[in-house]
Amino acid sequence: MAVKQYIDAIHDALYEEMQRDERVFVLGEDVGVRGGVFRATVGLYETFGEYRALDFPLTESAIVGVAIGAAAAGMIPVAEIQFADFILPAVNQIISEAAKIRYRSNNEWSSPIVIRAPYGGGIHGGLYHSQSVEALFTHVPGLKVVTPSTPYDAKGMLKASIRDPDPVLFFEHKKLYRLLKEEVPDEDYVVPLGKATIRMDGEDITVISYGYALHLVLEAAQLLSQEGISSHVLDLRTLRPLDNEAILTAAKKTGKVLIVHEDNKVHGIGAEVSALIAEQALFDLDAPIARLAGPEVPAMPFSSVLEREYQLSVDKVAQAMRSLAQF
Amino acid sequence: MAVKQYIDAIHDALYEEMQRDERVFVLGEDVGVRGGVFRATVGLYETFGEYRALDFPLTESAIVGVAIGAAAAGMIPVAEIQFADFILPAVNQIISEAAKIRYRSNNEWSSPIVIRAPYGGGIHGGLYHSQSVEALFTHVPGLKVVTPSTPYDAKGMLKASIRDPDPVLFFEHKKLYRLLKEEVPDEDYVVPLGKATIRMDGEDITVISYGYALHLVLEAAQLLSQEGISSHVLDLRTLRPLDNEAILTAAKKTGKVLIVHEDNKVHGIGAEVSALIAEQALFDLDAPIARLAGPEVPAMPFSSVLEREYQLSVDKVAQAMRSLAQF
Amino acid sequence: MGELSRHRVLGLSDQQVMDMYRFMVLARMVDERMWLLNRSGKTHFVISCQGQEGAQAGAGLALQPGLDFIFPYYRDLCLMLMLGHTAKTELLSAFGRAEEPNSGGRQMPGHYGDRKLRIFTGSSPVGTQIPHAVGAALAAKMRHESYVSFVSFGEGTSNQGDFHEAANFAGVRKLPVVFFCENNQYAISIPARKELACENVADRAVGYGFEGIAVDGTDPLAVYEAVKHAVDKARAGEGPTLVEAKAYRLVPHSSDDDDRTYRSREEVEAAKQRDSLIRMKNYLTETELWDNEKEESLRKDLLAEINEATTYAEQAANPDPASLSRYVYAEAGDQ
Amino acid sequence: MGELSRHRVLGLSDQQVMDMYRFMVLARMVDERMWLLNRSGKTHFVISCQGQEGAQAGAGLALQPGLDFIFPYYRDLCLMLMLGHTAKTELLSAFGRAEEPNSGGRQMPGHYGDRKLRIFTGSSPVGTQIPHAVGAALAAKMRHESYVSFVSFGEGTSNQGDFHEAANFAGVRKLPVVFFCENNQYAISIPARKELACENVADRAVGYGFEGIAVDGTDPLAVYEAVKHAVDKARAGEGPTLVEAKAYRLVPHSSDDDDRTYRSREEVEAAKQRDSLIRMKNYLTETELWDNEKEESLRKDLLAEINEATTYAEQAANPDPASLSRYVYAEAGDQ
Ligand SMILES: Cc1ncc(C[n+]2csc(CCOP(=O)(O)OP(=O)(O)O)c2C)c(N)n1
Ligand SMILES: Cc1ncc(C[n+]2csc(CCOP(=O)(O)OP(=O)(O)O)c2C)c(N)n1
Ligand SMILES: [Mg+2]
Ligand SMILES: [Mg+2]
Repeated sequence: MAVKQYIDAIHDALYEEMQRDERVFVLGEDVGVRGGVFRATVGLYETFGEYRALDFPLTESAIVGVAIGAAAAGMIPVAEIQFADFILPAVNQIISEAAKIRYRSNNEWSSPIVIRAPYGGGIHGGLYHSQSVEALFTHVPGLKVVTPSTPYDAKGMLKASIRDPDPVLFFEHKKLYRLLKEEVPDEDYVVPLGKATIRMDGEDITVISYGYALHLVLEAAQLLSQEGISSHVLDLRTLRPLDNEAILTAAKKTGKVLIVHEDNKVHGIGAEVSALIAEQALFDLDAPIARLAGPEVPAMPFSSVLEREYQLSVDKVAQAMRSLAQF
Repeated sequence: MAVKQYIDAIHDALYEEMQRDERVFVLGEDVGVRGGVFRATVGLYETFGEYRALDFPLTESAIVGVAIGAAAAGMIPVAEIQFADFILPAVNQIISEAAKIRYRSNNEWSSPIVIRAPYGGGIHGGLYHSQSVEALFTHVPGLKVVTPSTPYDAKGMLKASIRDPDPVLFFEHKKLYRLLKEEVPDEDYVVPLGKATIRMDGEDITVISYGYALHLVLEAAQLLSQEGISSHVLDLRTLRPLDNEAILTAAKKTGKVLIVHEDNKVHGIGAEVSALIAEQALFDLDAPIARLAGPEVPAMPFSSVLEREYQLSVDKVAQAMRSLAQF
Repeated sequence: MGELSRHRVLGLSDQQVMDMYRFMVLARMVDERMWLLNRSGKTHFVISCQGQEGAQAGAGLALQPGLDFIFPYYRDLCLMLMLGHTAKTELLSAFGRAEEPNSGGRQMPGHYGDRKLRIFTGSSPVGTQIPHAVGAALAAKMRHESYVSFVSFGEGTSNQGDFHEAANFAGVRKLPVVFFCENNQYAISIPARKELACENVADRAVGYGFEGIAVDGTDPLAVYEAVKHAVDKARAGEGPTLVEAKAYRLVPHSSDDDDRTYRSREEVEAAKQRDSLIRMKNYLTETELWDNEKEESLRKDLLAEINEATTYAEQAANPDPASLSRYVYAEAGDQ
Repeated sequence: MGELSRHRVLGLSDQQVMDMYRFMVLARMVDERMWLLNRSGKTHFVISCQGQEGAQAGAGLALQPGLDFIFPYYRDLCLMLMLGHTAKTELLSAFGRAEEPNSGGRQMPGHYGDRKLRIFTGSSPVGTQIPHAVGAALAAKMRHESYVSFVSFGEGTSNQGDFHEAANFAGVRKLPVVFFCENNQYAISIPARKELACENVADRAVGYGFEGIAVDGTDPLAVYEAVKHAVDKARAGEGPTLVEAKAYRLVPHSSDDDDRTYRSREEVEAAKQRDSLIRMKNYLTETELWDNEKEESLRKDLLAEINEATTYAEQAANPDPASLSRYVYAEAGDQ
């Protein structure tokens, strides 16, 4: 076991999968010689050569489209989109193509690609280096969408994504890259996609979250435990497919549910989680299903003052949890 | 008053707005000489000339991007995307650009464009001429998303969209184009965006829908009324911004809510409607909030047999309504 | 005979050019049958290859079926027939039957795909297949495999961003891919001069650092020569080529179109005089490989084949409605 | 004096070339100040114009500020200064202050925009501004207005689909737009030869049916000549031009980059010898418009201006946190 940051976990998963299977390769802007602008692919160029750590021209649609074609010919491409905000030029290739290839070919062809992208704000990235884009993809059958929140999960889920026979969007919250360290096994392991996990066991309220926001929830839960409020915290980890069973079990456990995410609220991830509960566990509820999410503005501004105003914080989260507990 | 089809209502709205304001022009593939593949722009070329009914090369990103630039210079462009399925190459221009221009320029610039697109299935269009894409955009602050379900609304809401100072995605269900006729005033009128409307007043269950599915709901409601079940039917009309008040009022009216749409269910429009109710009217509910929607498959297949299996029908809708009433 | 033995000069046997012609006629006749079925209300949709058979036949002959990766577009009926599809497979597809190889009835006709023939599955949004072809070419280069990627598309589609981005990357990495633009002069109603301002689509190749060749698409031998050159070059590791075959779409865009609203009958009639089928027949006749008797017997045989295929397809089973939800993701046992 | 009076031949006055130089030095000094502020932890982000001042100065002089519509990109500091922005506005922007004209502190520095100067608001995803410029040019043509659209972008960005699609449409409709590619040899770490395989970005113009001109971007007068030609042509209704100015990015991509990981110090040093500031200063000196004394006094004046601007910007107010939710949509009274 070694203690690793999230970014190292990502790097190691890539390195180990490339070692394990020579069909695996990474492609994207600055992923080769430079080792990635966040340094996730550092050293891969030196170890695996120019083609398996492939510097790609500044063309996101082609990055994904070329990955799809390489996968059709038997490779396992891991594409990097430099910032999640810049995935939008590739949406046609992701939704019209990758998501539908197995279905439209009646299972003859498939699209075993991974698309990694750093998302989320709080790093002074302004409107276009801070966005959460997961909700643009979670509605789409044929895709899987994952958002691990810890180094252990990041490594295990990236490996699972690379080995998955279908297209996976793998979103890495930028604030997590160097936020915390944890023990990550040296031996090979995977964390299965589609499974949520309980991060804290509690009795009074259920809080459902993922990504960086989860850590705010956990901090807030610590705070509240000193006030005598016991929180049950579920980390979704995968946003498509959702782990319906885990969500319903967690909701029923306390009868009071709060969903927390950084992305804006309306038609966001929390909507489906809430709707699922309202559909299948309504009579287990003791309070309205609450959502705490980013504001309904186009994106996170650059000015520190505005950025702070936009973001969730331990305080804001604790306040929402407290209200729910007191309901 | 004249009796008009939905497609005529669209055409007339375009014609009248172009007459009224010379900044208004249409652009898109085959919208000029051909008058549009669905004939929505027929005659505009002859009346307003080659530039105001502008045949555009086969490049959706440029159609929207050029519209944005023309709007910046003072025009009011109405872009046609030939089929909603083909809006995906333009997603970057819509979400990164149109939606964020006012916000990012601190209100100096804006993007008063309309993007019209025929959506929905049931016309043997296969996977790529049948999709519902509204849920890809309803999450995005800065956009408005409208889906009128009648000729009257189509005309009034298209006019409202053209006069709206912000970008509006205007989705026209293809099955509605020639499905029904109704009286449409000759004089100028608008139907405001952001307002839902009650299509049937009832007591036992509330059904919330929009677009073509709404008509299935209304037919089913007729059927059920013969069984003694009284339905309260709300047509959302605008999907962003949702008319929260109307939704909550309608939900509270009967305490039993079913949301019906053609698009697939998970993370779909119904999720937000349900979540809104679960958040703000939970204790007014007498039954779990139900959703009836398209299946979780990538898109509607071509084979008539599969297409039928995919689609909603009066029967399927009536069955869901009956179950809810009996709850 | 000098001028007349062009195919020999190109290294083609008499049998090969006659086969080529056979496929062109088969494609035309299947295509015409599809229109008949549509107009009689039996099928929902047709999109035609008519006018592009010569271009496709020339290209098809230059490829190695089953080795090369093919990324076709919806007009490539003649090309598909040359690569291994049949009247039967495509008529099954017209009816959306379970058995059709492209998609098991899930997709509209013309949306080709066949794994065993290395024909990748296509969609409707135009141009998306171009980066796919480049991706397969990248895989060939990475693994030192000998296949070539071949991708076709219309001149209207050459304006899409995906064409540009894919061609650029292929040029930078000198990948074994042939870009085949079938310029039929129209993108639905929009004539080429309102779609693009360059003289030839092939002129775009210079912007990607590789060769562009414009060729008469009604001359199958000329197209063969150009595509063969491109394929050989790609296989030899010398990078991509953009071949533009200039042809004409002889029928409306699809069964939903009415081309009288945007082009004159005179223009269409004039193009019909330059039909590649006529040209090829004349060539074969002049080289004494062909005569009216052979023509008649060919058409009779093909008609019988098509009739049989139609009957078969009409009676074939539809997909099982319960299969609607299958293959969204891999199922246990798939890879 | 023949060779030395190049600017006169181009119709430029002595004052104009001296002003041009002044803006180049101002841009460089403001840029250097931004790095200082960033390295001392006072600001979060810098993206530089260093190495591209000459190209921008040449282009800027060919435009009519306030008339022409400008769609700049994030390296266009020198261009912005020529069009009417100041050290103060851009330092305000570096601090993200409420008063800065580009976005009121909402966007990162380098995301220009200013309605009164007809500078359209820019974003980060590269290339999206290119169709916008074409749209404004379309509006000019439709209304017979005399402005020209000017849009700039990097050579890496010329690979994006949006460049291709926009250029194509501009060519088809012969719109009054100037595409200005600032080729600084790198897209972050990726050298031009791995970004594109064509000799010049300008070579792409032929694919769109208009003129492409490659010019030495370290020679402001040469750039002026090319852009002036393009602007005049556009204003005369003769359609678009693609001008490529070849330069070099003298500093890392941004304050978050470390360019030692991908290029040698020797290469950067060699490029510094070809700095357009040196070249322009030599030119002015040779034409006897300039000497060391003038240089010193210019730098002293500019330094004072920048110091003052820095102090002002540092102390200026931040946006009101309550303004976060404003201007998502038009508010009552807006249009
Ligand atoms: C992205 C996209 N936009 C629009 C369409 C609708 N459409 C289908 S074919 C076509 C014209 C294609 O023209 P071209 O590329 O020249 O091919 P051709 O049909 O002439 O062979 C259009 C606009 C589409 N299929 N995909
Ligand atoms: C669509 C998109 N993808 C990626 C990025 C990240 N990025 C910012 S600048 C840049 C390189 C741009 O290169 P070039 O166009 O040559 O301009 P330069 O910075 O060299 O002036 C990249 C990859 C982006 N801003 N937008
Ligand atoms: Mg065509
Ligand atoms: Mg560059």
